Amino acid sequence: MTKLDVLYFAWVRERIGIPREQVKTEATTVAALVEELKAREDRYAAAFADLSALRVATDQTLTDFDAPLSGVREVAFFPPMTGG
Amino acid sequence: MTKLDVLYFAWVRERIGIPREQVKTEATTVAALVEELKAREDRYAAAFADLSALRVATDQTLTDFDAPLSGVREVAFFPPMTGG
Amino acid sequence: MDIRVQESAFDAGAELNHFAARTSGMGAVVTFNGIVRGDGGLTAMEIEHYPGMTEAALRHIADEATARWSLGGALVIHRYGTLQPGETIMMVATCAPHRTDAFEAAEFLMDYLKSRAPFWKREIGPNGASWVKAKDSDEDALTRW
Amino acid sequence: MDIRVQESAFDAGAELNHFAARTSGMGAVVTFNGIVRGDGGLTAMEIEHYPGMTEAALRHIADEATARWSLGGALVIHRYGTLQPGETIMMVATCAPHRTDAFEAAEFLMDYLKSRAPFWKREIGPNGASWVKAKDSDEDALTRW
Repeated sequence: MTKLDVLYFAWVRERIGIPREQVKTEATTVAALVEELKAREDRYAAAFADLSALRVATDQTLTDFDAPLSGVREVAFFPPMTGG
Repeated sequence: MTKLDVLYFAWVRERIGIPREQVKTEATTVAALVEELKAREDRYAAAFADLSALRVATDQTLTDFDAPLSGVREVAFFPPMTGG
Repeated sequence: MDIRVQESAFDAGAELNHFAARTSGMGAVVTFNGIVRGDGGLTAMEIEHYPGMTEAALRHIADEATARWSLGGALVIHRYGTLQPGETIMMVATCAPHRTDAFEAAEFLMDYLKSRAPFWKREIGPNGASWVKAKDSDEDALTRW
Repeated sequence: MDIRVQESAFDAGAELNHFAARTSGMGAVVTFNGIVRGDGGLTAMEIEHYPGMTEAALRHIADEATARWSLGGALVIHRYGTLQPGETIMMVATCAPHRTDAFEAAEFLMDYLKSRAPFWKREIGPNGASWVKAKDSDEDALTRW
């Protein structure tokens, strides 16, 4: 069991309803974590319905959904960025 | 016989020794005018020795040495421009 | 290198003068300034970001620019929070001995900042609020570097 | 479109702020600022120009930029006379709804201004004065447009 800080931004945050939470998980990849979250409640299932519309960062570095979670403390989910 | 204002800039001006003069000429092209000027004195011959190092404008528009002089009031000779 | 992520407004002109003075002898200074557009009845723009990651991502992008072009310096300022039409959202400045380097590095910074720095824009208009969608062209812009 | 050829110094930062305010709603503002370099012991730079033709040439170049890109405005300020190291020689600003247009138009203005506007620079250094030579690369830069 690992404890992760999971963060949500922009419409992902709005859809899930909170900006961050602590998650206890045995998932070893981001994708597995997403599956666990989707199984929880409809609002998670809705937010993660289309992964191609999402980006993920582990410990504040962009990565992909196959990325391993070993040693990771913070995972963030958000839509494609629109700065500038 | 036409009367032209002939202007010199940068090192062309320095070599010829004056910034502008009025020239009476029967030259019908810039190239013919250059030949007339070169025949005048060494300082003109020196300034116009290498035409590839020079640019010319007639009535304040860049042109080339083949350009006609009919209707032209002002001819300017100068090196390649170095603004910016 | 000067990276700032801030809620407060800044004076782009003063930043340009400061940047140019600090890096004098460099010849070429290029700035990009992003301003909240007022078209489509936009009344405000909200910018969300990911504190911590934002600064790291911007620093990484600026390091990359410094490694690829011969720069005398680089500046990135990006605001978050609520902005009104006409307000400056962000600014990038580069300086280099040669103009092509300054231009290319500024475009590179902008292209990466658009798609790789964790900012999200939300437009508030007469019909409510909506998140700005990322453009495919912004992602495509990265392929040229 | 705002074209100025002047001997007196100008405040690039104030010009940027003024330009951006006047063209608000445009989204993207790009500036290029040319500054007298102080390397090689340069003590001053003299800039000669061709009054009358200079303004016409700059206006022609700016017209061309406005025709080719979707711009909200363009500004060109170029000084002549004697300048000290660190002083701003010239400035170009463009604004457009999209950043690529603003960047491309600014580069276009600079490329043409370098080789088609009648300015000549003379560097005064420890070993006397010498006219700056035009670079082949500046002429070559025009071929991309």
